[in-house]
Amino acid sequence: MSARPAAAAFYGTIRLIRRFEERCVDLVRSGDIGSGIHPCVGQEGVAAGVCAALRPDDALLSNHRGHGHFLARGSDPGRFLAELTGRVGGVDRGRAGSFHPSDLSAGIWGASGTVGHGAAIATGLGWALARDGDRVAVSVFGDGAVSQGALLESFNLASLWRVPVVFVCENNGYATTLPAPAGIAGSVAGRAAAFGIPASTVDGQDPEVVYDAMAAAVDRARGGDGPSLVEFTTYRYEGHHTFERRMRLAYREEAEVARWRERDPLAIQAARVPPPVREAIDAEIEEVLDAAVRFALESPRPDPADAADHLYATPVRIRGSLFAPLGAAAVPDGAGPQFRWGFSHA
Amino acid sequence: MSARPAAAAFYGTIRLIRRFEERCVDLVRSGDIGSGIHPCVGQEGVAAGVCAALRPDDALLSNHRGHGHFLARGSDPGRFLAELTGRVGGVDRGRAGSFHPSDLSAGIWGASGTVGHGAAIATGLGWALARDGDRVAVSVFGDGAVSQGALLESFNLASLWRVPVVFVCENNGYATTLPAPAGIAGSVAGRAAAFGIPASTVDGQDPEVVYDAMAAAVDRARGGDGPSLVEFTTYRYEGHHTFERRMRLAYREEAEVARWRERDPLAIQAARVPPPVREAIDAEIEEVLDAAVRFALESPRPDPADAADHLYATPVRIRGSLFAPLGAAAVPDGAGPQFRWGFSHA
Amino acid sequence: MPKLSYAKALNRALTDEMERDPDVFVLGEDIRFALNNVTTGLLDRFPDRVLETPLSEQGFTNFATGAAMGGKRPVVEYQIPFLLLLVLEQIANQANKFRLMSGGQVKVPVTYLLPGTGWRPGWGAQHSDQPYGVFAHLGVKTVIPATPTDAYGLFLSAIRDDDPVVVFCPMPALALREDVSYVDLAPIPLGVGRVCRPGDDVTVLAVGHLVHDAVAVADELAGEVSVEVFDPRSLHPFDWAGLAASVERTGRLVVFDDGNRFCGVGAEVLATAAEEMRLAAAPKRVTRPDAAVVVGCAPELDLAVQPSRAQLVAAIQAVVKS
Amino acid sequence: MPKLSYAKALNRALTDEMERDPDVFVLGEDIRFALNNVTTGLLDRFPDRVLETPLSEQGFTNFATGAAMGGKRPVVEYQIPFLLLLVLEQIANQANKFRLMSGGQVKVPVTYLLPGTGWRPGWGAQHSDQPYGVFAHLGVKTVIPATPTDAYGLFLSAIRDDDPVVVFCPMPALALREDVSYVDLAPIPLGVGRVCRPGDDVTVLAVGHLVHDAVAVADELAGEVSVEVFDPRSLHPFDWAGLAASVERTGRLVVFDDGNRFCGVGAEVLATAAEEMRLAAAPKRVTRPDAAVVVGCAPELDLAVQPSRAQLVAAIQAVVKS
Ligand SMILES: Cc1ncc(C[n+]2csc(CCOP(=O)(O)OP(=O)(O)O)c2C)c(N)n1
Ligand SMILES: Cc1ncc(C[n+]2csc(CCOP(=O)(O)OP(=O)(O)O)c2C)c(N)n1
Ligand SMILES: [Mg+2]
Ligand SMILES: [Mg+2]
Repeated sequence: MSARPAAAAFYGTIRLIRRFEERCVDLVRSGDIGSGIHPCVGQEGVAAGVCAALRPDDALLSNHRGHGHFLARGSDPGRFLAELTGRVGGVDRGRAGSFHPSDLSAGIWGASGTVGHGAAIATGLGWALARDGDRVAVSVFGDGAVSQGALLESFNLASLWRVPVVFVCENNGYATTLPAPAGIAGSVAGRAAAFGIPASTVDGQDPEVVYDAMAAAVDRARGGDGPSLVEFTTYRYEGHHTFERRMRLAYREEAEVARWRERDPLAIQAARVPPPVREAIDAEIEEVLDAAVRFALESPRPDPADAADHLYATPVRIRGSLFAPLGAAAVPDGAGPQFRWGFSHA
Repeated sequence: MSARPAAAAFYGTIRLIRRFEERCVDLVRSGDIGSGIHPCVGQEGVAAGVCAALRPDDALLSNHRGHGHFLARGSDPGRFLAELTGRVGGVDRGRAGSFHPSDLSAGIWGASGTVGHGAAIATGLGWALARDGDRVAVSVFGDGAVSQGALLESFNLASLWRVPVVFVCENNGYATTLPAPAGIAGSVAGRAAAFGIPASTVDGQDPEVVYDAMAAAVDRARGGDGPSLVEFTTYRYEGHHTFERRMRLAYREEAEVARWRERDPLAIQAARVPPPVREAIDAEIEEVLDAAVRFALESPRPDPADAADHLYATPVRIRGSLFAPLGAAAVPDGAGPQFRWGFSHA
Repeated sequence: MPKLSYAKALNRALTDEMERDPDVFVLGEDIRFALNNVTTGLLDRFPDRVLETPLSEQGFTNFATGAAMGGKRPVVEYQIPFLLLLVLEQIANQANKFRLMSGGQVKVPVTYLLPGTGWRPGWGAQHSDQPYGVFAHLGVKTVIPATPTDAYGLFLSAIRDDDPVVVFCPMPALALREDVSYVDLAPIPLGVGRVCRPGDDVTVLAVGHLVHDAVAVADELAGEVSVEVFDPRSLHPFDWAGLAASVERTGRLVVFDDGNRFCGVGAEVLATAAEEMRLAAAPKRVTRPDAAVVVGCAPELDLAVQPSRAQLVAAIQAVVKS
Repeated sequence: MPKLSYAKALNRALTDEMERDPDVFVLGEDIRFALNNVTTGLLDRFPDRVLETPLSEQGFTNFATGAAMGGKRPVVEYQIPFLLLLVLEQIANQANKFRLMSGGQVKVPVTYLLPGTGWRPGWGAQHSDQPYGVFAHLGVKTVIPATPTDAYGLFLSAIRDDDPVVVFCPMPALALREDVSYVDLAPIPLGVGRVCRPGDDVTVLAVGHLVHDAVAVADELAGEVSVEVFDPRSLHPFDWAGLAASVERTGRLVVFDDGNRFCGVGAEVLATAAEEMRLAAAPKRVTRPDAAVVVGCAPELDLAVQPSRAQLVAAIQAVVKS
């Protein structure tokens, strides 16, 4: 097992994610991030601990609430933000946005929008990587994902074939508005265990606890002992998606949010770092984020003529002309700003 | 709990199914049952015990190896056989064949060809029936089905919503050629238990043991205590499908088959019935089956002009003319008899 | 007269029908909180007929099939277009075949509602599909209302229909509003199209939200060419007689469809016209390109692969000239 | 020269490619025992590249996506046509979009093989679908070889292609045999059709096993009308230039396609012809009807909804006369 990183390193990661998400909310408000985002504020301890336990060449599949995973794995904040704002300088050249990004240079192989389906993709990836070395694959998903049959199928495959994959469940208590107990008969860990997969439930608010549990699971996978699942109990302080800032959804009590705020991963980790060190880190992060925002907003928007690029690796001719001018688009009048960025559900 | 039927009743059901399947094999050979069949020979004890525990108005969803369920629930052997031979006198007017039949008059609501998917259909059916009374739904599936995500999703729904449904797994040790342990990490019963569903594993070769376990599960459902799963261990003496009679598939040892033949449900139940009673039953069954075969083969074949009948309950106009003459069909020469009835997999 | 929004029309149709028929119930994700504005108020009025589901689309689609066979009329709401691809097998190979396979013994009256098909700006490539052509191809009854009035009437008819019906509601249409008197709302039969704007020189068959764009283009071109806009409203069944009557008069045809070009609705309409109708000029399609995947998060790229008014103008002009 | 069967050609292509490229592996149900004759002999030769799967089609389809992203070339075998509908979302919305969504960072070279698409006599309504049009509509590369030689060459190219490709093998074609010298077997590029039989009066575009019926009909009508038979071989990409060249000469077009009529491949071909090609007579489609569900277990009913030679004869005669 690799040595646990210094407390300051975890603090820096959590702080970076927290501030990144806050900047994103500003950019959602200004209209620069068109999708809105699924903020991971409150869950940063999981991202920090999980990713610190990985080797740079290990492979992670993220999900819709994945900004933290990218930053914790070292994705460049500028290029990542350029992606969220739909710019050609983005990690995916502006083809992914916030919902489906990947950054192979940081070991993140994608984020399927189909909740739960990344688990089997990660299983296949882990199987492939293991044939040529000792890399490990990780699939991160929420509590909502464990009711998706395709995810349960991947538990079976991973267990039967002893695939070096770690299933990470970020149980933040809700799938959009659905409380976990109303969606999950039995338990998250119990579902993995039923497939013969070692499973544990661990505090997700303390990054060092997260790290220790994750490091053990990764070691197990790398050592050839097959898959495991770690369920991290955590909480999101924000709504499911930034659209909740415009809606009143009474699915949880303010008191509950307040209770979880008392176990804020940022505060937990801050307490372990001397104030002057923290201040230096904080300052550096603001500089990094200022530069990231600048980089993103200065990066050019894609050229409509390139709309069919990257559709195929071995290109084929596509009939039907691409249409260039943005202004003349077929958007009915009156659909207005709600239409512009959608008002439905991620 | 209703009283357990007399031993002779179970014997009669098992004997009827056994002989029906044997007649079917003859009809497959003669080309009258075009699909071939998935014989349930060796598993009749499960069908007999499970169906005896149901009220006539309870609803059962069957699967591809379902002939036993139909006969055990009292489907008319003549009309059922007419279905297998594709005649208008069939329980489904010749629209179902052996793979997808239903017979509502006998409480069998269908048999989805999509392995495992009947479980959620039965769950919805059970939910609907429970709103208007105390009928119970039953889903029967094999060991192969428990690796299908959609089935596992139905465990979750049934448990969350306390649906009066009984999941019956006929674990005959193989999904086609795949041994159950190679397909199932963990266990069948353990998968249901993970969703909070009471689950047990029971000897499927003794119909009276089957009955007792099933009656308890049905009582539970009818009493409002929600779903349960009963896994019956059993064995098929024949191949997966009659096509195996033409292929050599070395996926199981003859010695294994022989071991299971020692626990033949027909013999187990015969031992409980006085020989003269048995003989009378046997004779009656042969008469019933003779009549059934006659009825089936005398029933007219469907009229091609009716090919679009029953497509919709509220019909719509379908363009594209139906083509009548059978002889001129677009079947390439040389494709021959193999093509005629398929040589691939159910 | 009150302004009725499209989303409100869906809500009203469902409420009215649940009121009228106790067998109707609704299931889906986050419907207690009516994230899509379709189920607003239903939990209070019909607490035991609003089934909040976990993320188990295949499971609850099959569940609806079973409930329908058991005498209920489920309405299933899906949050995103791709979810209809995820449950395609359950709809097209199961729900839609049980009646046939039972030789008419059972019926399966399920309504599948997608309040938001097509491009969702910002939401990425996996959230911007237009899969209606797939369902029509496979023989599943498919409707796509363009206006609030039609949304009400077609949704109602879908619920009352004894077969599975998929109701596609285009994302850009959801916020549309219309002056309607509630008393005028009524069921609209499946398979009956509508001439939205009469004209003499060319028929534009437009699908879903593009109906409004087609009308706008027709108005814009009014001095130059007289455009008739025809909205089929339901794709399967399809109002071939209605289209034929229009083309009979205009002799020219353009299809305006947000689906992919290859094997799309535009293909079907042009093919049928080529076989059966007399055309004075070669017809045209304005659609998404072949094989289109809308990137979904860069409007420049997204709009480039969706049919535009400018393309429609060009197509009309080309067809009228030739 | 040896007689090569279609099924054997598939087996040979896979064996050759696994020999050549250690990244190729195969997964599916009952493939150790080669129930479909495609994987015969592979377990012995490549014991660690034959993955026998449980009944978890969505799981193992996603698994293949991941393995492909990780540098492998999975070939996934499916037992029944409807299973491709069951995994449509995993193929069309996931495997086929990852390259785009990653801005070109990953490739997903998966081959999906269906050795037995279309009617399976006796097997019922759920086992007799022809869903190739759906994949082409959604932009997934789609091939449908008609002959053993093409089966070898197209399957090989599919495996080597860097994108997801679905290979549909028509049930009635699997037993066909052809005189082929093994040394002549070679990859056949996607998107290149073939004139199977030259002719002057009318082009019959036939898909899959119907190619053989079309040739038989053409021979039968030889005295009366000169029929050219064109086999596109791959549906997406499609050899539009090849078809145009044929129609250019004949001026007449009939499509012979076992898919459903509405939004099927026949629709696409007729639509494109109507838009772009000069036709001397209205074209025709001979297809399954709209919305067809093949009952699948009563040959009288089944054949009634599949395109027939007699219908093709009638269509050719009608097109030539007008
Ligand atoms: C299969 C599927 N069903 C539904 C959705 C819509 N959706 C997106 S996120 C989400 C909730 C997911 O909850 P959870 O897995 O707990 O993750 P969290 O958002 O809490 O991080 C839903 C329902 C989807 N994207 N995919
Ligand atoms: C979802 C699905 N996958 C594969 C098949 C093909 N198939 C039909 S039966 C069968 C084996 C089923 O095994 P099991 O569930 O154990 O039932 P048994 O045949 O042993 O009774 C398979 C693979 C199918 N019909 N549906
Ligand atoms: Mg959650
Ligand atoms: Mg079995």
